[in-house]
Amino acid sequence: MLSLDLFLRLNYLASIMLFLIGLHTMLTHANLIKKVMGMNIMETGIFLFLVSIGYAHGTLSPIIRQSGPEQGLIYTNPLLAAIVLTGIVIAVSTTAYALSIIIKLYEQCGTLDVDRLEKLRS
Amino acid sequence: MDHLAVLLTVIPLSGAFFVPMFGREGDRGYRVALGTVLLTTACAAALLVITGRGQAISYYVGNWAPPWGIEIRVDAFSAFLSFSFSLVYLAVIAYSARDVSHELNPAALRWYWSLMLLLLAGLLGVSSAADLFNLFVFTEIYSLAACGIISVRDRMDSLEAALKYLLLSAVAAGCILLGISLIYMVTGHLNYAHLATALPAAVATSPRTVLAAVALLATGFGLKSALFPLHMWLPDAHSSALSPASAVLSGIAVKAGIIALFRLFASVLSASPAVVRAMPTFLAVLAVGGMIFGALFAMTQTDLKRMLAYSTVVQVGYIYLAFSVLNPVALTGAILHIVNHALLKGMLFLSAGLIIHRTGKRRIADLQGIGREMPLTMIALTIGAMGMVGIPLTNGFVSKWHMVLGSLEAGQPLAAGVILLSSLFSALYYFPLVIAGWFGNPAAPAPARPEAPPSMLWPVLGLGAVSLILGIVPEPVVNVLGEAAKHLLGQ
Amino acid sequence: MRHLPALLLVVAIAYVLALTLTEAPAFGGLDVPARNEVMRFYLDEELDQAGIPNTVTAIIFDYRAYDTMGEATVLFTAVGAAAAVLAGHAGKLVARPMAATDDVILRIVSRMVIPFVQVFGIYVVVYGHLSPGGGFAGGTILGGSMALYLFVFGPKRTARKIPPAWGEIMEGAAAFWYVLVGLGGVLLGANFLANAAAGVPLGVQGQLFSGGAIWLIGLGVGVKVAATIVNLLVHLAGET
Amino acid sequence: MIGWFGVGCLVFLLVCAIVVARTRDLLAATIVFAAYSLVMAMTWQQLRAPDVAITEAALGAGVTTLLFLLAIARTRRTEDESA
Repeated sequence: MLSLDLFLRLNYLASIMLFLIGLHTMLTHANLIKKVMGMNIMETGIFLFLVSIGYAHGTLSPIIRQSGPEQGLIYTNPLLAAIVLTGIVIAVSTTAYALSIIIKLYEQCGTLDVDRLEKLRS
Repeated sequence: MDHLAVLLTVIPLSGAFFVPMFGREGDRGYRVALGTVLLTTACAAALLVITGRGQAISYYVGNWAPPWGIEIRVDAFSAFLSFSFSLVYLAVIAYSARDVSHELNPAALRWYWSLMLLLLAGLLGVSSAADLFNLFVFTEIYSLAACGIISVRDRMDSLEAALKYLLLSAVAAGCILLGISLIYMVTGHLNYAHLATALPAAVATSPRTVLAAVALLATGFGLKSALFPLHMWLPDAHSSALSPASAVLSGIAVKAGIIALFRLFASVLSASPAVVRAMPTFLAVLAVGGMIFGALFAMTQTDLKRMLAYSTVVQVGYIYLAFSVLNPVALTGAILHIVNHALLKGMLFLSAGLIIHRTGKRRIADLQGIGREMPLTMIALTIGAMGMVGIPLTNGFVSKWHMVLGSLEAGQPLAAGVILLSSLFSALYYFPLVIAGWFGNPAAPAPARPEAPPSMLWPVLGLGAVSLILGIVPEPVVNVLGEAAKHLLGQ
Repeated sequence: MRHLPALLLVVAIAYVLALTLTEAPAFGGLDVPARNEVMRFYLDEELDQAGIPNTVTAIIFDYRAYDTMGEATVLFTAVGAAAAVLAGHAGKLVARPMAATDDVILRIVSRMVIPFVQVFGIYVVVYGHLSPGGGFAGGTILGGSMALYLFVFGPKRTARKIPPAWGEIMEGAAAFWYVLVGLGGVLLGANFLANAAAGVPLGVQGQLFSGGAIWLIGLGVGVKVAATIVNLLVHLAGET
Repeated sequence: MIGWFGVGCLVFLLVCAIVVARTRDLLAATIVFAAYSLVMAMTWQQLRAPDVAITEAALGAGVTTLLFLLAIARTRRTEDESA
């Protein structure tokens, strides 16, 4: 019963695993660029979760709709798509800014390794 | 008049957009910033007058009523915070005109003004949000802008601190967004008022999901507001930024997470079953940890700005603890402490900036006898230190007094004891500074022109004057906040 | 064991999320709590209220336009912060700006491809309310075409084509355009960012100029995103 | 999206994420990340969110990859810094 249950929630499971993989990469890797990659994976994990909430079996995407009364057509939840769009843009902004700091730090210190930066500072 | 609620955030945003268009040369960026903050302050003052009569403004952006559109809610609580934040901002912007221009190159300087305004817009947006996703968006604006004003300073330690802050903010943002999506999954709402009605039913069907969502939101906002075990980014970030930037970050920006959790609890969670309402107790435990460990770390610091940064960890603990008591008197103290700490910590960082600007000294041990060289600066520093410790007749005393009274009234003498004990601790790291500054013997003879120029000095003294007034005649403010606190707690 | 706190945090979050997973509403169900009256309102009323067939665009640029303004601001903030960081003097190591390629095939092909990409980008921006896409995707495609130019011809020639000062002014102007459209609603006697409620004509459904303020905002966002992408890439490539 | 294609996409995403986290070569990680983003866009298309899919393909797979490439071009390619 449990396994069937999990199978039906495979999308949630996968998105949570992506979130955790990203978080783990972000917190434990010493390389700064790798940390930013982890951040991106973590965020796409959340977006997959959000999009999965909005999906329902047998629905259409609410994009190209005809006017007039709909005869039994059901659509996915448009609010979640809107939220995810906003989230994607925010994620890209954060990535760009983080990478520009990383480039500047590399110019000044010649390393991408957090531990070495720590040593250089003290 | 209701449009003021949205103008409160739109004015600073427009100012930020104007800087790259019209503020490209000379000190035009400064003028744009100053004008914008003046307008924002006026707007906040008008809102304070309107909401002070006890009516909150609910503004529907784009005329779409709540569950469909975004609601902005300005009550006495957020109007008062917005007004005091803009006042601190006014002083900081006026101060920055001289201090920042020689530290930054023209391009970075231009964006410094813009980022300062974006930070203000983000903070005001957070304090007036009444929609979970809107809250998230403004949280991101202020976090990115806060990292930005740390990293404008082209030095290795600032860059590293900004990157650490940015990555941890991203973790916090991830937790917050996941929390929001869990809540949306079980309720289908984002608006606060509708969430409050939908949440009890959701708790009945899926209690663990709601609990996990609340835990994730608390972790995210706790990280952004430097709640105890999650404070590790703060000392680096706040001590390596430019002094006016530290004043804003330490005085105001850390409060945004507290305000967000405050609002969330008061308008959404307090209507739910007991499991969900357990959040404040959990926060209280962490707050006590922050008050004790923050004070211990502050005592061991040798750098003035780092010491001030650790003191912020302690003060954040006070505010969380008083909030968790859930008593109107303690809550009045907590709100008042948010404002008092903004004024005092702003003033302390700006005075530290004056000393660094004039003498280049950052170490506490080097500050022997600085009061004889720079008496006005030292007076400001002393007012700040006294307020932080909570000596009677200072504004810090008023807020701590209300916190203690409220805790006793709510039957939590332990919380009152911790607040008193932590005040004693703060005396241990603030008094040596004051004593050395006034009575120590300077190592070198005084320089020829000791005090900083008046254009930098008067903003600091202005903040000092406001703090003193708040300390000596607190009644009008306390009365307004008392009503706001009762309203927030639904009494 | 240096990473013990981080691992503990990850395990704690994993445990909490695993607990929620077992009681979460089933994936893809039609009677989950999220499919409530709010969603039905968007789907049932949107065609009459905002008048465009793309409901997602209607939510982004009309119902929740205030969030999208915040989102445009986040982009603006990122550009500002990145520009301020990278504007500083070069560090100890010499900055290696990106070099131009001298591959003839790349140069000729990119010259031919760029106009088509730009036309497609403009199409996606302008028809965002009628088909998938919209300001964000289209602006990215427009910005991407200029990124291709940057990668093939190098930062120096790009800076001659699009001076960095223009990029910054465009950034501020496009973001302010959003505020202006919002204030238009106030001037027309409704609330900030109001569309049909302020009496903005919605036009004929399905036509290019329909949706009232949605179309105007989409245009501004397209320009904004294109400017942002170009600014970010130029700054990151160095040599500004 | 219970079909086997969807399940395959999810497995591919997980494998890609682990590869990105494990590989020491940053350039290779970037390329794998671009593939990850494209498959993510496909998944969203199947979940009936074409707007999100187009934006992810343009921003996630396109711009983010370019940003990483520029950052690697101006810093270093490998994670190992013993050299």
